[in-house]
Amino acid sequence: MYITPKRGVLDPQGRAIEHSLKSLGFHNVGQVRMGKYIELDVAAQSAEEAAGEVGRMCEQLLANSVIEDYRLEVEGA
Amino acid sequence: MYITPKRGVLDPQGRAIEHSLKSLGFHNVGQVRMGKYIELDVAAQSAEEAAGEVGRMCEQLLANSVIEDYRLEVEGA
Amino acid sequence: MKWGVVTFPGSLDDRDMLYALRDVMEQDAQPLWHKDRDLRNVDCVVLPGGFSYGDYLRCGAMARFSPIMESVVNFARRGGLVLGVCNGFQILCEAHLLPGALTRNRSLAFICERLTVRVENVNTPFTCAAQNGELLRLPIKHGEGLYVAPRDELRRMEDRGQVLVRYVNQHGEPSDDANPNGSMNSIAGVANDRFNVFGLMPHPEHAVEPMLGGDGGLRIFRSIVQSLA
Amino acid sequence: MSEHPAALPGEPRVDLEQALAHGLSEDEFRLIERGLGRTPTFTELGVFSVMWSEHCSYKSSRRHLAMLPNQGSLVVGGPGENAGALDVGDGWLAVFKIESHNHPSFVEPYPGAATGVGGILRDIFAMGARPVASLNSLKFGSFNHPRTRYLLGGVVGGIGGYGNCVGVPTVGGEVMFDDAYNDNILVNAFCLGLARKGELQSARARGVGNPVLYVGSATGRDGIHGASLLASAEFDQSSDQKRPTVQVGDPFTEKLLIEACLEAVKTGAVAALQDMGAAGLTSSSSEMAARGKLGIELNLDRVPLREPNLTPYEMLLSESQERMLIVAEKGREAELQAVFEKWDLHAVVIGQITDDGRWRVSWRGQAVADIPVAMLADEAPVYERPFAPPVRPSARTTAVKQRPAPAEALRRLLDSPNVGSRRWVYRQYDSIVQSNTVIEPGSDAAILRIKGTRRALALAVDSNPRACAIDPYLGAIAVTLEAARNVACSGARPIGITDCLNYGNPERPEIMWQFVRGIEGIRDAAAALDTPVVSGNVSFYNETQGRAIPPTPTLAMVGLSADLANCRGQFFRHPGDLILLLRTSNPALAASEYAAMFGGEGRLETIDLQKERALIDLLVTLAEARLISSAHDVSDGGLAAAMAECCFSPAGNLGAAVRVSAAGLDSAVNLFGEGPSTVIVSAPPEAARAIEHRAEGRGLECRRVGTVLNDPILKIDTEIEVDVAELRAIYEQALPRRIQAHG
Ligand SMILES: Nc1ncnc2c1ncn2[C@@H]1O[C@H](COP(=O)(O)OP(=O)(O)O)[C@@H](O)[C@H]1O
Ligand SMILES: [Mg+2]
Repeated sequence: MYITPKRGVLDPQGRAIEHSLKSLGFHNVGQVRMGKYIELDVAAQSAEEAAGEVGRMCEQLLANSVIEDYRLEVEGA
Repeated sequence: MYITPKRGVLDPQGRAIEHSLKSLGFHNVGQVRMGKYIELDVAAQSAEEAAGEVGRMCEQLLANSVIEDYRLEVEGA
Repeated sequence: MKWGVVTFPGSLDDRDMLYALRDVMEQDAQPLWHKDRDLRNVDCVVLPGGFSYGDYLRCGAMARFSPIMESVVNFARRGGLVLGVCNGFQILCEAHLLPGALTRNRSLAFICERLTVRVENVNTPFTCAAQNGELLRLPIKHGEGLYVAPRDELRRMEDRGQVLVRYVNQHGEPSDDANPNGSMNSIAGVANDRFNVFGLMPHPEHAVEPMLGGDGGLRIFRSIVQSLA
Repeated sequence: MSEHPAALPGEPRVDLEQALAHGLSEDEFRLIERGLGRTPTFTELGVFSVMWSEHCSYKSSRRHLAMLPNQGSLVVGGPGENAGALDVGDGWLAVFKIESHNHPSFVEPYPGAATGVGGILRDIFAMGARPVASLNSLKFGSFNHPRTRYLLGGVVGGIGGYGNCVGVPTVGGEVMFDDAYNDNILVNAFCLGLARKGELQSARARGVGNPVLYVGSATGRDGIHGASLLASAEFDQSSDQKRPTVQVGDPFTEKLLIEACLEAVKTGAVAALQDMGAAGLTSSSSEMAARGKLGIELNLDRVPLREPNLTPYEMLLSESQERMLIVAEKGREAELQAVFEKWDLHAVVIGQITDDGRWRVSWRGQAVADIPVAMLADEAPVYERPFAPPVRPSARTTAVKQRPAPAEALRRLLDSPNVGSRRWVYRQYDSIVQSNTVIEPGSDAAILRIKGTRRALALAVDSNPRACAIDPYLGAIAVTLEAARNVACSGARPIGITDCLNYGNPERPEIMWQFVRGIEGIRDAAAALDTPVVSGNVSFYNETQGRAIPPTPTLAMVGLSADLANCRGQFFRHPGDLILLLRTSNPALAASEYAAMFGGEGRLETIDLQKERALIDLLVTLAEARLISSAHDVSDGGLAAAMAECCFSPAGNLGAAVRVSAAGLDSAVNLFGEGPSTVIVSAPPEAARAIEHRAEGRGLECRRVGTVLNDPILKIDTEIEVDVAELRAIYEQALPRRIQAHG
């Protein structure tokens, strides 16, 4: 699951990384955004069920909707 | 790009999240690992070139190879 | 009146808050434990500073779900006074008792220093003992104190006077230089629209004795006492 | 479990070669075989290799450390326990220690420095003391070196990241930048805790049959002393999985552990408590047993694990953080477990105390180690390493460059990363949590009050590698005196020392000589000041490619004031106050920042210890009599820089007009020279006579040199007249402008 700062919300970490990369000579980088990446195992019958479950986790705990967006990816096991 | 703590390296964040999720009643979560997710635009001729460039950024700045692993994904624009 | 100070795992300034209230203010203050639900009939609940649950996901995100918070939310809905300092402010935002959110300082570094805030609205239980526009010297110590809220929400908050304290320079004016963390509108602390919940990043409990760098924090505690008198 | 431990399936063979690969010498290996009466198993070999390492056994330094004075009327606990303890009155004990985390911080600055802070905290609360203050001493390479910014940012971030999150204020320290540390930075962390008298917790096991509890985080493969093992192909069969990994700190768990351990100690059910530091479970269990002259039995099946399939070898050598070992009073373990459960921490009985003096470990029903406790903890070989002065002394004499005019020299010095403000560093540390910090970072020493009393503690940490490089003996004396002066300037009497001795490879005679001379210096200075050395740490092998760091003994001094109201900062306070200079001897350019920047010659002045002691006494008396407004010790940058610093009051700039020239003393030496001892004092004019009188009585030079001005102008002799605001801007920017220089 990927949690990123909402567009329009200041992302000082992304900006700092962008700056450092440029000063290291990577001139072809454009905007950098930094977020969180959370990997978790869920016991579920189906991918849909897992996604639903994780969606609820995000809403409740993992992401703060005032400042963050999230996106899920499910892999079967 | 995804940066995650190497296997075997303590991941206090992941552990704390796991703990919280369980206490919120999500009993079917297994191990949680927390990492960073960085999104950046690179001007490049091809996906390979972009991947190569970002790989170098990771080695030099973005990831710490002693404690972290990284993985890339390239999307054309 | 009675005060309750909540200890979450990772709370750090809980003992300092109790010290300020009991030893300096000579108030009846007692610790509350995060696993309990009983608020013990206190008149004001204080959520102290620290790194609850290590702040490993987002500041305040996990503390919000502890059993005591359920009671705190109900208490606030009934109009009870709730004060959140630093991590406590973050928890109040996460619990949606206050609008907005607190994110990483724009410098990306933790900052510990004494600075000046201006009291913006004295018609609240948290500021009624202060003068309008009064300047208070208070310390901050945080890594994530940049206050954000959606623009339209922010406008409404400003209109209603929910911004209670703002970072200002030595002339008493907000300025970019005097804004330690990049908060929108130089916001240091906000109240909810019913004015019974107040969160701020500066630490009033660390400004209660002249010997320890000043006593500007007393204004806030005295206001609360006065409002309940 | 009477059978000898046998090799576990798949374990490498143990022979001399394997022992050498573990860093043991042939003699040491034979000693082990003789002591056991058999060849050790692979697990046992690993255990010996860490317990007999320099780090754990102090085999090169032990003899010499015995020279340090460790007795005194205030000493309650000293070397032998986890930290030293002094009686500071009104029923309180101050428990403190300093420790190095140099190498891990160089490899991984953030986690390296963070775990350094975590480790020293555990030493303190293992004694039953609540940690109340941290300090640190940091040495980096020069800003010309490409890694310096990265290391600085990481180390400071790690110290703050850990310290801020556990709620222990970081109240002071020192930072130096010098080429000599380009490839070997130093990170020394100090912590002080307070305990009630009579409630000091011991790490001495007692009570045969008492259960042994493992508390705190689960065990992973962190920091298993791998380098040598990686070379062993057989061991590496399952490759990646077994790679020793860097230790990552978890300050949140540490905070819980602090609260839980202190609460556990209060129950009275804790017979002994010890942190799991280097060599984790092995050293903590064997050392506790050794102190009590008892045996201990551990069952590894019960050890909480973070990942499956750790071998006994790994469990025993893991350096996972945030773990402690407890010997509980028999029958009261459930009481302790309840405390740890309250704080959501593991607390598992993993063994018991025995009477047979053996360290026995079992796993899956099988014995995996059976070793006499004494062999592990006390009988590591002790070496009398040869020492001799280098053939040519290594004094770093630099050619004299073009010397700027005094005002310009002062500006350049204040801009030096070694003189400029450290605010960039300490602003990242929570220095006020716990509500005790009366004097915050930025002055000579930090002052902490002891709540509920009128008492205050003063803390300072100092080192002077440049002086130690010229003369390791005089340099060590200078360091000890400087730390004492910093404390005394703040109005407290120096009462005790903890030291961290950072040196190169002790197998080289000239390094061993530096070390021995350093200890002799500390010994003589500590004796003269009556300040016992109650704890400390030795860090050898600080070298890269045969190039050692300069000898760097780091001293932390603890001072005590009976009345908080007597304490002072270094800043001028009142316009119109007189400025006085107290001096024991003329300064010298040797080892000064001025010489490092503009060249100068390299001999240290000799030091008169009696006079130095008299100066410390004088400073304390002046504070107690409340005769002075401020006192500041002259160090990096010399008298002129110190005078400027006195003007940089947190309440706003003040000025000063002084005449300091002295007959027969070159003006550059006078203004910019360093070395014991010069102190700048400010006092109300009516107190001047009394101050002079007391100085004379002690045979000390005391000169009225000028006055504090309301106008922020600094005038020194006819040579310097500068705007204080300008100087302060330079001083404040010295670090930030360099750190921001390249992103
Ligand atoms: N690493 C550090 N951590 C916290 N405070 C520091 C650190 N380095 C320096 N300081 C603070 O900055 C001030 C100046 O340090 P320094 O120049 O070394 O002092 P002095 O020369 O008087 O011993 C002191 O108050 C010191 O405690
Ligand atoms: Mg000093």
